[in-house]
Amino acid sequence: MDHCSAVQKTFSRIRYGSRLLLLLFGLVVAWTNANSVMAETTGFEQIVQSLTTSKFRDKEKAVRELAAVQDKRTMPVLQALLDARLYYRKADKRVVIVERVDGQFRMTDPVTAEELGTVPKRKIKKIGINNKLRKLLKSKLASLSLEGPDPSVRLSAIEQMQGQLDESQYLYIKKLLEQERDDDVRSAMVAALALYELDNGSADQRIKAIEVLSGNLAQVVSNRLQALLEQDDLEKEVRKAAIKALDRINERLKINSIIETTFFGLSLGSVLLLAAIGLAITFGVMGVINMAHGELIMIGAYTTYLVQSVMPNYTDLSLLVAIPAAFLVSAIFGILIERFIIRHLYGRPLETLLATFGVSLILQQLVRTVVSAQNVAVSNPSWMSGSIQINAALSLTYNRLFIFIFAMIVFVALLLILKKTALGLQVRAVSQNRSMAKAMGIRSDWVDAMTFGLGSGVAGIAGVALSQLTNVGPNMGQSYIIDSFMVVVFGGVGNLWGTFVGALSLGVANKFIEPFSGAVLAKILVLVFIIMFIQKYPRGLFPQKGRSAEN
Amino acid sequence: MSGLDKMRETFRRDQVWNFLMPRYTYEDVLDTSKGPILYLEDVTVSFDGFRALDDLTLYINDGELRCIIGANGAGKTTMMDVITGKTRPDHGSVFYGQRIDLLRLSEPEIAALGIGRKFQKPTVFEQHDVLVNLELSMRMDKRVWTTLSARLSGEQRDRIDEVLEIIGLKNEAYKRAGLLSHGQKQWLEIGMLLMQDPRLLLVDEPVAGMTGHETERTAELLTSLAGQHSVVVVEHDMEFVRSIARTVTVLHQGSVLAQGDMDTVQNDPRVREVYLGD
Amino acid sequence: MSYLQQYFQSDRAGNSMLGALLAIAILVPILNLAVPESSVFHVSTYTVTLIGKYLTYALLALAVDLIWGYCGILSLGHGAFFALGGYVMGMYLMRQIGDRGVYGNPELPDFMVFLNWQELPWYWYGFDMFWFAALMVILVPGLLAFVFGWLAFRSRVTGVYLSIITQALTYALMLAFFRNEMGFGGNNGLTDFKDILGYSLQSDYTRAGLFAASALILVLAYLLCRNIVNSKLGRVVVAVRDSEDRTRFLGYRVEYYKLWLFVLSAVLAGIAGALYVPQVGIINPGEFSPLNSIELVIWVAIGGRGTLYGAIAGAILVNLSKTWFTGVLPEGWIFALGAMFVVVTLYLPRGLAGLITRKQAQT
Amino acid sequence: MSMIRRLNVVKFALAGAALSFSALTQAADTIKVGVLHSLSGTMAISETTLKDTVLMMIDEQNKAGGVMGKKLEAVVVDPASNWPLFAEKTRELLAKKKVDVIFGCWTSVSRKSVLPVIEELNGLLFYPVQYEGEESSKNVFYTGAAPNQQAIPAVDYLMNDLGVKRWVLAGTDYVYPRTTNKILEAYLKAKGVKQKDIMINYTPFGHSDWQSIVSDIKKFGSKGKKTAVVSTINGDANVPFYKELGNQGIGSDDIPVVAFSVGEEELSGIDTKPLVGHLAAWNYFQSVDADVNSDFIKAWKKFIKSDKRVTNDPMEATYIGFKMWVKAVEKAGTTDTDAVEAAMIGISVPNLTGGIATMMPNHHLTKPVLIGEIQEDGQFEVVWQTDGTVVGDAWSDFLPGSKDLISDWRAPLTCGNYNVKTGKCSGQNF
Repeated sequence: MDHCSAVQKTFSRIRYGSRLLLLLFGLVVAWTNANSVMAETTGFEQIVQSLTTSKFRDKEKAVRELAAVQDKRTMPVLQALLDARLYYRKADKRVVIVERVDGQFRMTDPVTAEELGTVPKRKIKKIGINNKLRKLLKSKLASLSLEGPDPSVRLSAIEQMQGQLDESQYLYIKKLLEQERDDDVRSAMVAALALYELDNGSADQRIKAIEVLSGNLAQVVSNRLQALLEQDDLEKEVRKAAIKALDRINERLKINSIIETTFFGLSLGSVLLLAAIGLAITFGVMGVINMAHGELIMIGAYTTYLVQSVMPNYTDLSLLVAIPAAFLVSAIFGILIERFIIRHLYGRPLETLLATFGVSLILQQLVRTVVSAQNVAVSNPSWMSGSIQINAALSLTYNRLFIFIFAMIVFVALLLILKKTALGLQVRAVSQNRSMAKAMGIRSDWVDAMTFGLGSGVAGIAGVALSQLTNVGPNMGQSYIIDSFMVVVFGGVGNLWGTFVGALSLGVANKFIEPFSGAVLAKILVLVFIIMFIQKYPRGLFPQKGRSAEN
Repeated sequence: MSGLDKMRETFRRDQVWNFLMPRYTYEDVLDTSKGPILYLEDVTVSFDGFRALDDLTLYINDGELRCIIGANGAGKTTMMDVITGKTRPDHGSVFYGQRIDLLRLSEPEIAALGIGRKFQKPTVFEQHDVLVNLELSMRMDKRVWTTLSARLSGEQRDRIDEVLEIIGLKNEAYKRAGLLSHGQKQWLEIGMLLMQDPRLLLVDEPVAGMTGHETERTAELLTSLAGQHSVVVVEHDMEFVRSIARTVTVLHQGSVLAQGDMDTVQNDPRVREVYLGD
Repeated sequence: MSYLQQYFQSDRAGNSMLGALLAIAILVPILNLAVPESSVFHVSTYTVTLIGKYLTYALLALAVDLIWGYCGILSLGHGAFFALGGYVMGMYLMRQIGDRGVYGNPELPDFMVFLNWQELPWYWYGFDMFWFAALMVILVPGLLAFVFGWLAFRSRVTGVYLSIITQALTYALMLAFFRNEMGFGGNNGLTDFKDILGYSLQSDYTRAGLFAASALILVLAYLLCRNIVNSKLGRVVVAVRDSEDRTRFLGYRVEYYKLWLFVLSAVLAGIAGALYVPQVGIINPGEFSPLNSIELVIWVAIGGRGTLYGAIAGAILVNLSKTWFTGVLPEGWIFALGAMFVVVTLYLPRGLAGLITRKQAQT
Repeated sequence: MSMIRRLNVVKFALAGAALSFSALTQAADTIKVGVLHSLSGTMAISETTLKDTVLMMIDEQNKAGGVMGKKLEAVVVDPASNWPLFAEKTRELLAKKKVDVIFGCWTSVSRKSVLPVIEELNGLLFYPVQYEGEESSKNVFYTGAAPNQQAIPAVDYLMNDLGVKRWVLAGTDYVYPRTTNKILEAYLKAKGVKQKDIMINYTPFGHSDWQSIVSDIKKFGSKGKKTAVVSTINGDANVPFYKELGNQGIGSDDIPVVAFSVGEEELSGIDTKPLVGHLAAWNYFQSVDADVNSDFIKAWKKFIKSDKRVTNDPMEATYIGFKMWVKAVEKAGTTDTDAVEAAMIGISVPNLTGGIATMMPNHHLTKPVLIGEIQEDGQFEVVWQTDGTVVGDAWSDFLPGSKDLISDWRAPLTCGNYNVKTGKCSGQNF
């Protein structure tokens, strides 16, 4: 629990949305306590009431009017509207802010802050918004929160407004800049001001503005500079400065895009690694071609789903619970498969392929029958959503980042298990010489079951990670099985490092080809590459060497 | 390699082009006029840094029966692998007669030139009858198309019977090879070797798993082959080696430790140290 | 039980299978065309197309058995050769439509018209002639198999590695054929065929003809394969399966033997595909799916690899039960199919053919 | 051995004959309805729902006394997402099981596979999914949307109401997206959109790694002009696509995505939080407030015995198709294909959004077009809809190959692809 909340804390930093809510809540409370009588109550009330119209155009007008009134009550109303918490009572059309409590709705009057009791859903109706309104609301809320206490809120507000300032806002920000303490917010403000000056200032001001902006990677900056260059009557010096600034930006963007593509590639590679590493154990170490590997991944993903449905209120925590759970469930399935089927087929690798193919069909249909043929929804915990902003042009998504780190951890853990533990030693012994190992008193039956369980459990863990990226459905296993085999074979059977290098390099290669060829062709090219590579190196990237391996 | 070098290499006078190499008549190209039929010079093979063969130099004379002994890991099997083309050395040269560079040839080409090999672990076609095993081993054109239409001639059939007689499997001719005893498999493999009608036989541990009587017969057979054929025998069984050997070579850590007749070798202090010291 | 005896037995079973095939090649069309529908002996057109399809699958299984059962090359990409043969035939059938497509364009197939292709791609030339298409049915899969096999066998890619790269091959081809830019109709593939050699594909007579052709070609292929496996070449191939090294040290160029057999097998698979397409009326990239190729290996395993009649029986049996199960147990048939794969692998390692020989050995 | 085998073959043939014979005798008592939806394989995910819908409709109809006093009997088969199997199963349904009508297919390729068989055996197929058009068969009734009933109104909405200037046309690489995007591209250009403001991207089926493409879309959309994505991305690829959009911080207010293949059912498998505000264009939403709709939803939840299951557009299309068929059979007084076909044209039944659907002479329906925004509960909120209904157009006016084609199955034309320029009716299979 503690660990989880710590994680949550760390990542709530960027999630300014929730902070904003908190802030608003504080505002509401403060305002209620003040209990002041507003002179303009009637005007405000009327505008709020006009939100109940079904025409979006009228709603838009009401929002603009609300934002224009200098009233502390505006922000909660707009925020509630944005969050789909603004309703009206069907009976008297009174606008209310609601809060969901045990399936019921607790209503508060946005005008008087009066508590209006709790009602079921059918008594009230939501005030719907559309995209255009949503956008308007966000920008209005942004400018309303420019003076808020939280720097991250102010920062995002400024970023919202960049490039869209009118004169009054320009002056307003200029004034705010003097009192602003936070460096990030300050530089964002400076950039916003410069962007305004770029369009409206004198030649000197423009050149100065270009200088300010020349290192700025925000897309709006290069757009504006580009637009500036398209003007015919531009002063020479300004043009020169603009071209220079644009070049510099483009150069930095290029580096950024290489970093980004590498990240994409590593991320794809880590997904491949997770999917394949379990196979590297069952296939590489034990020589079992487990076609049901994909289904074990699927079982891991469904376990995640089940864990989430058991603890619906702890999404953030559920994923951490799901990891061991998925490992166990998939491992148990794996051990069952080993005990009942594969055990009888050792030394006949191609026949394990056939039998496990049958198992994979059965498992798929089992899920279809027991759960449903439809995909199931696995939600992302808050700390897996969103992205970390490296700079204005480069952001890395958290889920990919975590999955990459997670894949590395799993890999290292497996490496340690195989290298440092008694089980690992026995596994290697059995895989090298079964009868000798038996003679040495190793219970090879037990080792087989455990190894297969380990490989299957890792597949389950991969399922947890994949549930965060893609569909969880009966077919999900099939989309990974072929890729996984390619990775293991490319890397060299029986070598975890081969799988590691193979997965990451195939991922990166794929992502670097993709921009030129499109996603489909990139995949085809990678496959053709693997085919050619195996011709040249018939035992993969890291072949097992020595005399014994050749017979 | 420059173009000129390449051309020079191609038109070297002391070798035969691959395409001119006859498929199953090697007698014309094999030149043993200088004595040795097999030249291994400075052959080095390493696996992951471990030197299985270390500058091995060895000559086998035409018609000789040579025994090679050595501890496990001395490089005996690797040497066979190099001669038969299974393993390519890091450097060194291997010549068959004076003109044929074995390092440029593949296993089937080497086999077609009359080098036969018996594996350490008896390797026969277990799903085939004894008869078929011998038929497949017979010296003849082994290209795909000729094989497709090949029929046994009377002569060939006689030859098979002859070999069946020699290896004592006449009654098992229609038995599946997989059902033979270990010793019988050893014999069958020797028989397959005979069917190939090779000039040079490489025999890896021929008497492992044989009864005393069988061992004796094997010794007889191998000695009778020498003269017309050159025979290289790798063996652990000292009694057996003593019974057949004229010249013995001792391999140690990938190179020749000692060479000579059995007594000389046995009295060599270095050999004693290696064999008895630990 | 000796090897030759076993051959004899396989011959006996094979002969009865040949007899059965010839019988249905003649009987089924007659029962379909000449016997009135009300008679109990009438064979419906549905049954004709169904069995016709099975026969092409049987030919495909035979091709797989030839290389897997006898030479030990487990190809997980044989569906690719089948699909290529099918596409070649599909292209011929597409060209036969001429200006009878929905857009009435005499030059371009319909799918090209509505995706704005301006002219016929060069690789579609010649497919309006049957002899050219027939040649291509052999050449396209054959050449692909030759190039692929030449590279793979020369570098001695074996076992699991070979299986996986054949799988990569068919997977890559599937992705490629899904692309609309390739000019093969993308996901929809080729369909809406009208006639073959001037005979309408909708007519029962054409169907009966195709059916008879499939059965006859299967018989011929069977005889061809049997001659090969019974020849010395067949014995060399089995030797390669059991001990590749030994064979090589006996002086056989193992890679050539493998290559030769692989190409032959691919050509047989291509012919099967070419016969399949006019009977089912559609060819699309789904046929390249790696899962299809795995499934067809399983037909052979169930029938009994290493026996030619086993492969044929396996293909027909699995598909028959699939048809039956999908009708009787629409929701649960996959359980039955999956269980069948598991049980056969576990308890009948030599497939159903193994069961038969065992029984014969007992009596 | 050989005897047994030969006997078996004969037996099999006999059994087949016997079965078809018994089917003939049975046909008198019930009316057979074939259900041709995949229950296994990749398409099972979407198609099982439609199978259940047909079963529910049959159940209800039987409770209401059947059709013409006869009970309806469902014949369910599983074509297993295998396209050639669709053709085989169609033949089985028509020739062996002697069904009077078939409800089935989802993908275009399955329909194309079925088409020759259904035309040859003169059967009836009701196809309930939105598709690319470019087809009008005598034997098929298309109760889903044609491109002009979904794609074009959606683009109009984006252009006029949201002021979109730059367009990303993203789709899965198969015929429906290809054709739809061709139509949209032509349409956008006709509206004055420049080529550089249109980005077209195709991905393979089940594409799961959207990082690069979403990053490209993000860059494309940040050029200062309002940008929208028109998505014809198929089923399974959608979840990772939307997740990636959400994670890379692209909200619906920055770059809205309007999808043609994402409905309530697809959303039920997604965590919808990051999707809120994105759009979909359909002819039906579960959230539409109409009495007939709430009855339908109630009946569905009862039938499927789950409160969580949702309804969607193809279900409505199945519903309309089924009601129309019942009405046409009663009008014709027989289940004979030709009579029912003739009776179908002009039949009107209430749709589930409170309007009326009418079968047009080109075998397509009149439909209202609705645009909805995704809500957090996985439902859509209608933000725009056409004033009346739109007539489905089998042959698009925006494709050079098909703009001269029309379809009218009434006499005297009786042709699905009549070329008004050449006056020819091409490509008919009967």
